Amino acid sequence: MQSRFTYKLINVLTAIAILLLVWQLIIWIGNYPEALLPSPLKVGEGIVELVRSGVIFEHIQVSLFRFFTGYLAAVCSAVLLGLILGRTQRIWAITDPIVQVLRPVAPIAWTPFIVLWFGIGDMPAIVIIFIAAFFPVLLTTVAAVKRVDETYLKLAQNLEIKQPQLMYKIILPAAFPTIVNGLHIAIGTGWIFLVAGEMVGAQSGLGYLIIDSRNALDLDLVLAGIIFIGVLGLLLDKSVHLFEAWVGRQWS
Amino acid sequence: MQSRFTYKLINVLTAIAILLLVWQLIIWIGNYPEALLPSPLKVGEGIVELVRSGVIFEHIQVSLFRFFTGYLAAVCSAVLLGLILGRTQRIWAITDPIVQVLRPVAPIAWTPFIVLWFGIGDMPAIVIIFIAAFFPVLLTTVAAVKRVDETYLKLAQNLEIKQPQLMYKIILPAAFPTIVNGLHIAIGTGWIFLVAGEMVGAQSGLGYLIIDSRNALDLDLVLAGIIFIGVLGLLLDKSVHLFEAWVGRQWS
Amino acid sequence: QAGEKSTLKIGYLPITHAAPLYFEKELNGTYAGGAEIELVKFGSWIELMDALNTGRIDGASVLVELAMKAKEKGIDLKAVALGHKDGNAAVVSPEVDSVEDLKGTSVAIPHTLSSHNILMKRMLDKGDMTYDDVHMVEMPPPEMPSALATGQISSYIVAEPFGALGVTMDHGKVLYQSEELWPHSLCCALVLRNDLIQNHPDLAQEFVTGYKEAGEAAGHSHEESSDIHKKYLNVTDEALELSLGWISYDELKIRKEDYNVLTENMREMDLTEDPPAYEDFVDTSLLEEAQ
Amino acid sequence: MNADHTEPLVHMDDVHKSFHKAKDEEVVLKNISMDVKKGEFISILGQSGCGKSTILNLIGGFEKPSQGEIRIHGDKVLEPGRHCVMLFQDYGLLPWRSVVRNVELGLEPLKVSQKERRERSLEYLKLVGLENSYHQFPGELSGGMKQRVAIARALAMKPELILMDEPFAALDTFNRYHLQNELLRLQEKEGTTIVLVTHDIDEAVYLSDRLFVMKPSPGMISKEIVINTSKPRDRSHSDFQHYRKMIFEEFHFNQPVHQPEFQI
Amino acid sequence: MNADHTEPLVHMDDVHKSFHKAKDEEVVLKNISMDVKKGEFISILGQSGCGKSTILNLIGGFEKPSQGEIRIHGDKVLEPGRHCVMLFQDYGLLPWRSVVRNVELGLEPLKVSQKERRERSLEYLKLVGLENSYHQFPGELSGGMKQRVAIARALAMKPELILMDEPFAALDTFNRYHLQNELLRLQEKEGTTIVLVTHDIDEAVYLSDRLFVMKPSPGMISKEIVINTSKPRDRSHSDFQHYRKMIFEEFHFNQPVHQPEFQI
Ligand SMILES: Nc1ncnc2c1ncn2[C@@H]1O[C@H](COP(=O)(O)OP(=O)(O)OP(=O)(O)O)[C@@H](O)[C@H]1O
Ligand SMILES: Nc1ncnc2c1ncn2[C@@H]1O[C@H](COP(=O)(O)OP(=O)(O)OP(=O)(O)O)[C@@H](O)[C@H]1O
Ligand SMILES: [Mg+2]
Ligand SMILES: [Mg+2]
Repeated sequence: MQSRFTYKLINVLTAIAILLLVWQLIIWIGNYPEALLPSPLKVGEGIVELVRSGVIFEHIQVSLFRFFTGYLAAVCSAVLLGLILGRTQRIWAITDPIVQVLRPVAPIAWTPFIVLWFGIGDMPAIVIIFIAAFFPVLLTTVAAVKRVDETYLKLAQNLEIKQPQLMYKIILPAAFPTIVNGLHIAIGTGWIFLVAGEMVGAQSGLGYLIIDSRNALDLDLVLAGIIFIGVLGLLLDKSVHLFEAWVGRQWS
Repeated sequence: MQSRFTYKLINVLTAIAILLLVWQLIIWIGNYPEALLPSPLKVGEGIVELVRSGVIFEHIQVSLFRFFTGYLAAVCSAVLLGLILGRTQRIWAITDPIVQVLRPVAPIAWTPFIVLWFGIGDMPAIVIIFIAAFFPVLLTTVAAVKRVDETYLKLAQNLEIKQPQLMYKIILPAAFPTIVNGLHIAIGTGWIFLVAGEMVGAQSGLGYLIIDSRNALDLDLVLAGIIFIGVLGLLLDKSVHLFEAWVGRQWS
Repeated sequence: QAGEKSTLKIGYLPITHAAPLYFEKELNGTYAGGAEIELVKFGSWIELMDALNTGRIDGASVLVELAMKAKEKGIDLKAVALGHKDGNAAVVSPEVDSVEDLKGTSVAIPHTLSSHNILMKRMLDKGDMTYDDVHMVEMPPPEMPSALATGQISSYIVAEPFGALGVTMDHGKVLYQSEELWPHSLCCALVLRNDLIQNHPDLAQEFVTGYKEAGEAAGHSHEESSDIHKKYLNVTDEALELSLGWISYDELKIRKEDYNVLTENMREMDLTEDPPAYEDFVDTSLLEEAQ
Repeated sequence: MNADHTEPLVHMDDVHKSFHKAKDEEVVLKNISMDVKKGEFISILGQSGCGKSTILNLIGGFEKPSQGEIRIHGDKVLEPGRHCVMLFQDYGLLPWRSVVRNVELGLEPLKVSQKERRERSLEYLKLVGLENSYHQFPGELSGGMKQRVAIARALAMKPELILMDEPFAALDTFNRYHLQNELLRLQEKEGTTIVLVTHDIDEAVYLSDRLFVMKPSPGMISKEIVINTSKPRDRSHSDFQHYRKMIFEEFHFNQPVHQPEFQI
Repeated sequence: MNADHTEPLVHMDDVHKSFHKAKDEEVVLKNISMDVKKGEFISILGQSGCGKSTILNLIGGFEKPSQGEIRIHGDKVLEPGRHCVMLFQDYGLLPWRSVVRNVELGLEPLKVSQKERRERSLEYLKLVGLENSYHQFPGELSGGMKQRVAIARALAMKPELILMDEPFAALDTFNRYHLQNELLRLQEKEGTTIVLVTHDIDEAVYLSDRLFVMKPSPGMISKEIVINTSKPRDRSHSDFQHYRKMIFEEFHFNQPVHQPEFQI
């Protein structure tokens, strides 16, 4: 255990070292002005300043709040809808084309309408994250429900397990590992759209930090924001991953 | 065959009808002014006009060109890199943290640097689509290579099949179905970022159409653009799906 | 002296404030050595500035504050002329009758680094309020009319034609014109990269000369000019007319006293720490040469 | 056939079954008639694809016959029900429920208290020798243990009939022998009627009171063999060999075949 | 043991094998010694988990012994090679290659022309009775046919030794009997040495010249049985029964067990 952790730590440190080196090399070779491509040192200073002043924690807090609100709303509604649609052949056959056409549309294309219906501030970010997370969860849930092992359904018939027991005793748990997989995908896509979501009328959050710093040509803060988004995204991903592994172990 | 097609057609038509009805109902109930939420009729006129004048075909052509350039570049590099990284434990252990931190960062957060290195016009769109498509393909390829059935590797050892044959006779084909799955995911994520990619100095394309119409408050054209993006996204998805099914059948 | 230049890439946003640019393109698009103006349309200021800062375009019609910020950060830009004079209306929802009515509501500007921010602050001053009394949001200009219409904001100040659009859509009215809040305000400016001015002085001169003439043409409202406007902006005649009534393109020189008021305001509002001096940033010589 | 006067529990009368495949109808079962008496252990023996599972699905009510009818206790079989429990080849255990909760699943539709359910489940787990593993999850069990849980669940429901689809096919010979012995012991104790499908000749001979040999395309019953030897049987006894030989002959297995007679 | 003077093809000398598990070393094989002579058919019989596959992996060079050594033709086994082909339980066919291209795979590392490769592959496909399916893909074949392709591929490589890991476990009894007969015919024809791992007592008795019975935890050879009956054998002949009985006794299977003696 100890040694696996050390091994990982060494890898991560090597990764960081390589990244910093490449970055600095690009600056030296390309001879880019500091204003257009800040050096690692400058970005480091930026990060320290953000942390020291505590500003970053506010941004992170707001972003996480928006993210989880949108994400959880998406997960709940998509799973619920998916369970129903996965079991009703005909309705899904009609819903499917709608979903398929709406899915490839970037959430940012919807902003005029999001502002119209949901206003400004927290809501556009939440709605955009919702949209981004909704479709992967819906589609995996429907697929999971459709793919529930025939044996379980036959078993339920045989034991005369009827709805609603059938749903929560058999179908939901049987589909759950696949659904969790969908949750995993959704956390990634949702987080990616955080920046886009916080472009519309937000006055705080990591996405706002990036946009605002970009306007002020503080590219060091842009990169600092990117780093925070990356690391937080990684942590979110890892936690779902642990959850997924745990579910996998439970279901074996 | 005939009847399955009719069945599908009926479903799609029902889907469209429901969508239009809901849309029109929202307008009636919400009493939104035409300028803020155009009616289906208005959008229909917009679509007809776009098609009649032929403008839309130019936009589609440009967008598809950008999309495929970015997508194919991403696929080629990610598959190649993935095959190598999937087989080299140590290097992947170091690359993995880098990839994991870069992945959750929205491609649009990178725009200042994309403009710095790649300029404006076609390139930002291509690069953003590249970034969006690169990571899913890379990660699935690495996972696919790592998960290649032990039996195939033992077989290769047994028959004394060495590199590079091992790679193209055994590992690539064995990993291929999973890789195709990654290609499928990537086509979705890549297409979603088309709009974002065409915000940076592009003078044509579907994303440009949406942004420009939005700036001109032509929300009917925004919706028309959304419809075109959705339908094309659906078609792209379906073609990869067919390809995937074909691969699945070949490998059975 | 660098080699010949075949295209002059100038960035803009489709707003009335950029009118002299597209009039110039329409009236006289080619200059010395066959250099052609290529107008590059952007979706938002942020992408336009990225392109300008990295030298992907040679110049742009841009919010002067953004260009100042870039200059402050070491990008060698020169503001050579204004985009327009006046023409930023403070639009409020119909039920707002005085500045005091804005208390506790949301007000929108496109950007902190914009004249609209300063105008908004000055408007609040008129009602003895500060930004603490309202909820200030930055939002993309095209979203503002609908946000006003649905009551999410009660006022906005932004580049034209979005103000006029808000008014003509019957969801807003004008509370103040910019000259009532800030006489001789500076807003959008024609900014060129200094390397263009240094390496292609003749081209730059011809371009600015054409720009000045185009400005004069843009101001005259007759059918031909309205056609040009409508080629670049998608607005109704009504909104265009209203918009052009508020704006003028005659006197495009950036005057030192106006610039100093701007820097003073920006400093006061903490928008900048070390604004570029007039002499470093503004280059009126090209415009004067055109006289 | 020493209980001819009792009414049969299962009665299949000239049952046909065909499936739609592409555009054709594929006849899978033809002229299947059989009676199963209460308390009997019946085996159906045949090679892969000859329609064995389909017969079980028909008796269990999971499929409807294309022609003919199936009656249990004189009532026409219309849908699956608790009176007739199917044991699936992959055991049909829910991996997210512990062993005892899997057994309880069969009792949950009944109106009994949580406590009684638990007691009855533990009782049947004890019967199959798994009283100490009740809190484990199916994923932690070997194949043999999983099959025991499935058997316990079926028995706890006290069905009139248990249908088994190649229940021991995935086990190794050693585990299989043990479970076959267990099954016989349990059947004797509970008096359940069992219809078992298998392709293992020894298994069929070892377990059944009566066995039906099937031949494929379309699936038909080619021979019915009544096994009169008393149970438990000795696998190496000459009586046992007699029945094995009889079935081998039915399948022409006695002379080693040097050229394949048919494409496998 | 009628050829004691010849040098053994495979020589395992007091081999131990242990695996790291969590923090412990788990001893999987202990004191394994065996010789295999050229042309012999050897079976290793034992229950699941007793280390049968591990023995094959050691002989094939896929694993290294923790102690002791294995020699083939007197050379220490260091890595897998073409002289000794393993037949995997899931057949090890590449699903993206047609049948004939799968067989060719074994010949590709050789310096022979494309044409010769194809000819030799077809020849061996004919030998296993699949000459008409050469263009099909593994996914279109039944389990028995897949196993034949794997056998054809192995034979086409003309190895000195073929290792088979429960090759027929996934087939139904009827297919299994046919393939067992085929395998005997082919072995006789090609004179290949075969080491086969199985948990099926009948299979071991039917096929082998000599068989090793293993017992588990840790895996050890508990008995070596030489089968002298001439091949082909009659499964219902008394000689056959004699060996079956002998093995049953080794495993205490003769008296039906009424209480499980050990937890499965
Ligand atoms: N639901 C179905 N739809 C179409 N064909 C079916 C269906 N179920 C079974 N069949 C076909 O019926 C035939 C008999 O199938 P069945 O599963 O009953 O055989 P089996 O004897 O149980 O074989 P095995 O030993 O492999 O389980 C097969 O050819 C199969 O393809
Ligand atoms: N690579 C490995 N790492 C750790 N343990 C292993 C490994 N390979 C086998 N084992 C362990 O060694 C023991 C014997 O395994 P092996 O596969 O040889 O048994 P087997 O007799 O072939 O069983 P089966 O009949 O189920 O195939 C098992 O307990 C298994 O868990
Ligand atoms: Mg079956
Ligand atoms: Mg094994």
